[in-house]
Amino acid sequence: MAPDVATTTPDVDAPFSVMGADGHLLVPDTTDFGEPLDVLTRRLYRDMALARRFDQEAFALQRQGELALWLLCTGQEAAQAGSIRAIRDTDFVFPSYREHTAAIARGVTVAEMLPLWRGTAQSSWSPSDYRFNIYTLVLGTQMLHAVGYAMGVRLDGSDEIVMVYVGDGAMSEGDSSEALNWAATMQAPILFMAQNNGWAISTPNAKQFKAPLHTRARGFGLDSYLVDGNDALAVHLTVREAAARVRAGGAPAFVEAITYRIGGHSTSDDPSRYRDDAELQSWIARDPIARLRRCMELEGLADDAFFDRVAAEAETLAAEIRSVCVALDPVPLSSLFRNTFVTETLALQREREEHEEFQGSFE
Amino acid sequence: MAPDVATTTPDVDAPFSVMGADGHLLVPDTTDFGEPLDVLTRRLYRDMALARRFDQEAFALQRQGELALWLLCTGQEAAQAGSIRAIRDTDFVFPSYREHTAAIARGVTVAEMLPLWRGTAQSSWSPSDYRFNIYTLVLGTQMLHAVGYAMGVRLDGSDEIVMVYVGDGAMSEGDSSEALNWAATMQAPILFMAQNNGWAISTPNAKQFKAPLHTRARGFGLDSYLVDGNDALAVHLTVREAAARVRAGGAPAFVEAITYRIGGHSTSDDPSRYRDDAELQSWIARDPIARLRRCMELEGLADDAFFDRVAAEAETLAAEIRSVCVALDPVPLSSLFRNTFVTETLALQREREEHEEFQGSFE
Amino acid sequence: MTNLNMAKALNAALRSSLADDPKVLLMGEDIGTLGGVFRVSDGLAKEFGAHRVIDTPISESAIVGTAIGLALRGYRPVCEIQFDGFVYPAFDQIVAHLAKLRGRSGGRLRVPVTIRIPFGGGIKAIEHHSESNEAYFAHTAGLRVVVCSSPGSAYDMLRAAIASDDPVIFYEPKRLYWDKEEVDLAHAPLASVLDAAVVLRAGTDATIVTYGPTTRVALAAANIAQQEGRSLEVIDLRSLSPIDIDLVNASVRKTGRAVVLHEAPTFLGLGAEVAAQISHDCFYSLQAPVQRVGGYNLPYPHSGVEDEYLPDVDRLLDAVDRTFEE
Amino acid sequence: MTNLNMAKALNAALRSSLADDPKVLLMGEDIGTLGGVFRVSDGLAKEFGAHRVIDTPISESAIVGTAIGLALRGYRPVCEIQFDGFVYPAFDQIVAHLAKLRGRSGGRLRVPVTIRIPFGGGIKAIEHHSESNEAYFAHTAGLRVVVCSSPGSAYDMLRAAIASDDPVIFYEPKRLYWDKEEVDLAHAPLASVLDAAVVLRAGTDATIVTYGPTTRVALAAANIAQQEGRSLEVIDLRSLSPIDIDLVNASVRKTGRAVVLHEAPTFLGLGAEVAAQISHDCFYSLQAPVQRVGGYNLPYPHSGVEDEYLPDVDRLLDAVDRTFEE
Ligand SMILES: Cc1ncc(C[n+]2csc(CCOP(=O)(O)OP(=O)(O)O)c2C)c(N)n1
Ligand SMILES: Cc1ncc(C[n+]2csc(CCOP(=O)(O)OP(=O)(O)O)c2C)c(N)n1
Ligand SMILES: [Mg+2]
Ligand SMILES: [Mg+2]
Repeated sequence: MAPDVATTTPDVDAPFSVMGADGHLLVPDTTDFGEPLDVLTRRLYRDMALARRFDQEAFALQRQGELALWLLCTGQEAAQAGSIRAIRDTDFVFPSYREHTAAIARGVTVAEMLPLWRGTAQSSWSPSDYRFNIYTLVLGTQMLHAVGYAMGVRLDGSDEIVMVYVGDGAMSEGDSSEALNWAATMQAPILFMAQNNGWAISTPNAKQFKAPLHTRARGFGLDSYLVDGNDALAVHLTVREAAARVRAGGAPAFVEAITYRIGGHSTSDDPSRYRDDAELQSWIARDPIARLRRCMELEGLADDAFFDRVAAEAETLAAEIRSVCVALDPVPLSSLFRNTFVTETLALQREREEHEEFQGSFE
Repeated sequence: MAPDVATTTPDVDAPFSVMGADGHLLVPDTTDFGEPLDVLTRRLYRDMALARRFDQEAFALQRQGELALWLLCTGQEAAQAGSIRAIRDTDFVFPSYREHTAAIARGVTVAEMLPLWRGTAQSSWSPSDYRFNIYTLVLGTQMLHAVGYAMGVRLDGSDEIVMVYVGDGAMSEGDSSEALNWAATMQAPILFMAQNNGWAISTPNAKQFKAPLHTRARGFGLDSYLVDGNDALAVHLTVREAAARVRAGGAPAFVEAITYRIGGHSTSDDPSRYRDDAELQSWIARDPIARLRRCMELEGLADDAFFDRVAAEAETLAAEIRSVCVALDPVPLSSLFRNTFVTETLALQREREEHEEFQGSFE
Repeated sequence: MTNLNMAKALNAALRSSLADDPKVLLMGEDIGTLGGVFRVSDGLAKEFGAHRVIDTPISESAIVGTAIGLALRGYRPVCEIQFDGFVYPAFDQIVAHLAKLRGRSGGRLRVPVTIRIPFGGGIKAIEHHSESNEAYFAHTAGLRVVVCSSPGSAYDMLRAAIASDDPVIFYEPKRLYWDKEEVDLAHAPLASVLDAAVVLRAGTDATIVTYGPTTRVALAAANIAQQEGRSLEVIDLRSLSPIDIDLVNASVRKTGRAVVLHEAPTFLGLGAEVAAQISHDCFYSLQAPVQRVGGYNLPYPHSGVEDEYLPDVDRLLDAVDRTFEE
Repeated sequence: MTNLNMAKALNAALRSSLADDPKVLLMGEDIGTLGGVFRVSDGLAKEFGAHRVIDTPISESAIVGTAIGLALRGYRPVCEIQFDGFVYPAFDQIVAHLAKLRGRSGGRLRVPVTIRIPFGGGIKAIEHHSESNEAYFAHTAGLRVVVCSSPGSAYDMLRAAIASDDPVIFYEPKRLYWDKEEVDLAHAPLASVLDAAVVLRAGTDATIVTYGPTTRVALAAANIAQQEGRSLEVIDLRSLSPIDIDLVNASVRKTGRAVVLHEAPTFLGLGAEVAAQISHDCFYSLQAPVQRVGGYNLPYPHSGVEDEYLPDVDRLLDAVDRTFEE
């Protein structure tokens, strides 16, 4: 007799979709989206269209030297809008660094979003204003902050939940696994929102992991979901369902949204060195914004006037982005001396005074 | 329609056993153990009995102040003997710090095993002599060393495999998860041998993880096995099977052996502060050595003379341990200066000379 | 006043902090049911509940990373790292996040996390259990790094560290855990004890600057020196970042001679900074080069030779002698 | 001789090392197909195969941890950490294992691992991408820590680092990647280039001790000083652990004045050690206190103010002036 062997079988789950490629609804009319479908789709469409325009303008500003760097979320708008709109505004969110759609949806302003990328500050919004933390660039680390925050939520006996965004590549960090394990063990009310956009800079999924991410999360004891990340409605339904279960005291949730990083890694990246144009084109054809729009048109959820209004709003935003950006000046170094500790230490005070005196000597 | 949800179901696998509690064989006579059962059981019994005696003597030496510390492997002998004897002698092994049974089976000598615990050196054997690395005390870290070594084995085109021991608590470290992910992704020929002895110092499994460890490993894409760790034959069959698959180019393997740390964490530990005596007693009743002996007696695999011989050998070993231990002197500090780098740096040479001169001034 | 050993004084400080502020939490490996491997949190899980004295999985990075998240939620976590040599898996969370979050957030966030680290050698421990890694954190802008050296300082400083709104790395010299002293548990947390160095013994001929485990070595050496007619001033730095250099300089300007003493390897150990600052600030008062006495520039050795490795009274007095030579 | 920028010189060093020794492997994030974010490994995956130039998952601890295992198997891994600020997740594997394994094994094991770290500021990068964390590793017994400062030194030192049987932390100043120079690619790896500091410019009035990115600052300052009639000697340390203190001392004994310059925060930065050693060893030759010029004791700031944060020619010359004051 052979010993009990449990061989890993390749995961055959297909991601959950709500819209077909051409936008038609795959789910029955009776599906409960939590609110009227026209209201929901219009909100999601607007979030996504504004974010897309933001990306385009920021990209242009970087090319003109007004921003030092920009990381586009182009292609991932559905994964972000669908998720951020599926939780409550009072639920705290930990983004990674590419969650511009989510940030805009939460109300973070242009003046607060650009400084990091212009180099005029490291962050500019107050997380408590939007229940949306500042960006974290060190991969995977925000997962632990989010789990800790969620432990606090549970200690408080609050019915909030926490959502944290993470990328496919960042999942390879030890911190990410510790976060999954702690979330499960501590029964933290948290939802991990993984955007699997296929790439981590030049590294494809195949070089990053062997078994799918949602399988891994299940192995740690999380409830795990696989969803079509270019389908805003599917993401929305999935996260809504997952969030409700977490809020009701269920296991923490892990949602893997399959999407694509159309824009390349960053304005410094040259994706042509590592990815096929054919792959890119196939994903451009699956553009999440166009797909939602087709659905809205097919189902009569919005008319041209709506789309025109959003387009106009996007243009206004673009102009604002430009004017706000060029006017941003760096936070002075002296405020770093003051902000490193809650109360500036004597040593830093002396150093700051020396610095100010030295700078003053040139004026 | 609700989104696709894959809720984690508690793992209901029962660990694989070969012997019943009373020692009778649960598998058919035709089971292929790779060698005659009397030969195999005698080897395993001897390994285990010698290791048990080693533990007892070392414990006594610690109580007498001859060792600074000792970590007992009492109770885990079957998990270790069953696994180390199921791979080839040419397969490289990375122990954690409690693998005394495995070390003895590989031939590490008494004089090489005691210095770490007496404080006369940090390690004393040459890993290449036994294809058995020195102990690693920083939890989980040896998992990555083992994966790297296995990557090297694969690059060499060798048919060796690597086995690495890890505890249930150490599995919570980020490094352990990175190791599982890398093993799967790099297709490293490695077998993870997890001894789940129920406790990590005072921390029980329930505070360490939610889903069983073998489930986690499967989630990373490894082949995963659950085995009765107090059943030397079950461990042996499982590891033999798992090792063969790995050697044949299969996915890396993860074997979780359910066992118990009868001896407490270390000679510094007071397990009565955190665990029930009833729990301890129930595991003492499942002693792996007594169980194998009952099996051997039931099946007529060895006679009293054999057991007497092993007992006598164990006494000889005990005497050797004692005499070797008390004669061990510390490796001098000066050799640390010489061994920190392959070639002593000028700075260290100067420091060593100063040190030697200073020490000399007292003589 | 209560007569307590240092482990019990720390326990009392944790108890007072938990009692005074419902937002204070303890987290760490084996700190709950077991009370910690050094029993510093003994009895606290029973007294305050497992939700406030949390036995964690073995993941140092997560201990600190989740503490950061808890701090952002308004809690005041006190993390225990079981031994000095096991803080490195948490290094990223400490230096890239805990230390920087306040600055990165433009002063909008505060992360009042205390990280307790039993540290140093002299207890015949096995490898990785005797390290003095304070210089890593002292070099990290954004962290406060302090070391207690007695039951009384342990009580007052731990109270202040937990009450501080800044992250504090709190080192506890293992070999002093069993030292006893009268402690005043009525002291309220006082922020200034996190800044100020202390003159442990006044003297006139040379200044010994030290902290934590080697304060005892310095005091013992001062006793011996006294018998030989030499008066040593002993300063306990207590805070390693920032350092109270004014107190140190005042002493050295008076004595004209300085020796910096610690267990850590000297190369870029705290003594390098202290010696550099003294050499700079007291350039015209120094009668002799500042001497540094520390662990050798080796990984901490096996315990059988730790007495040779650790700076002791002889090595300290030898260094003092050198400041009088020439 | 070939005219190359520093990134290309490093590329050439990697190529020569891969070609000469089949045991040499490169590992890191995006180093294969992409050739690394700074293109230092450009073309090498194609030339030597994906099994020798390994694109890894994003796990710095695993990069170093598996490199240790590969080294134990007889390989000679060269790891790339993508940016300075991302080495911390690997800190435990570096300081607790890589640094200690040889000592812990009683000299039985060798772990010839090189860890390349693009480091430092001045390229207007986003947070965590401009750090100077060399002091952490220099304080760690068991590691060699070196910094190149030009295409030529980059080529020779990287070759020597890879050939070394000891672990080497190899820092590459990012802002010098595009600097060009004639490089002799025929040089065989020479162990001594890992030990020796170099006088970049001879002078008589004061000694500037620096390394890596700030060598250019020092040379520029020396030019200006020259015009003002002051002759500065500029020393490039190259090795930060161990340091070639004899060369430094010889210079300071000659000039009587010293300024140590680096990007890292000064508190316990390399300058602390260098200043402490100079102050000690050259006590009777120094005409003025040793000055230290470095980054302020803050987390590295947003790029909009990095020019103010980084030590520049003005701050250096100001410090030089101070050594002549009094
Ligand atoms: C700890 C750490 N290592 C390396 C990096 C460099 N880096 C920045 S983004 C990135 C790829 C991340 O990929 P993924 O998590 O999939 O997110 P995506 O960029 O695709 O959104 C890398 C390697 C980093 N930021 N942090
Ligand atoms: C990184 C690290 N953190 C903490 C410790 C302290 N420590 C030593 S053994 C131990 C428990 C380990 O439990 P487990 O992995 O289950 O192994 P067991 O002792 O049961 O064999 C702990 C917490 C350590 N050695 N390394
Ligand atoms: Mg990605
Ligand atoms: Mg265990």
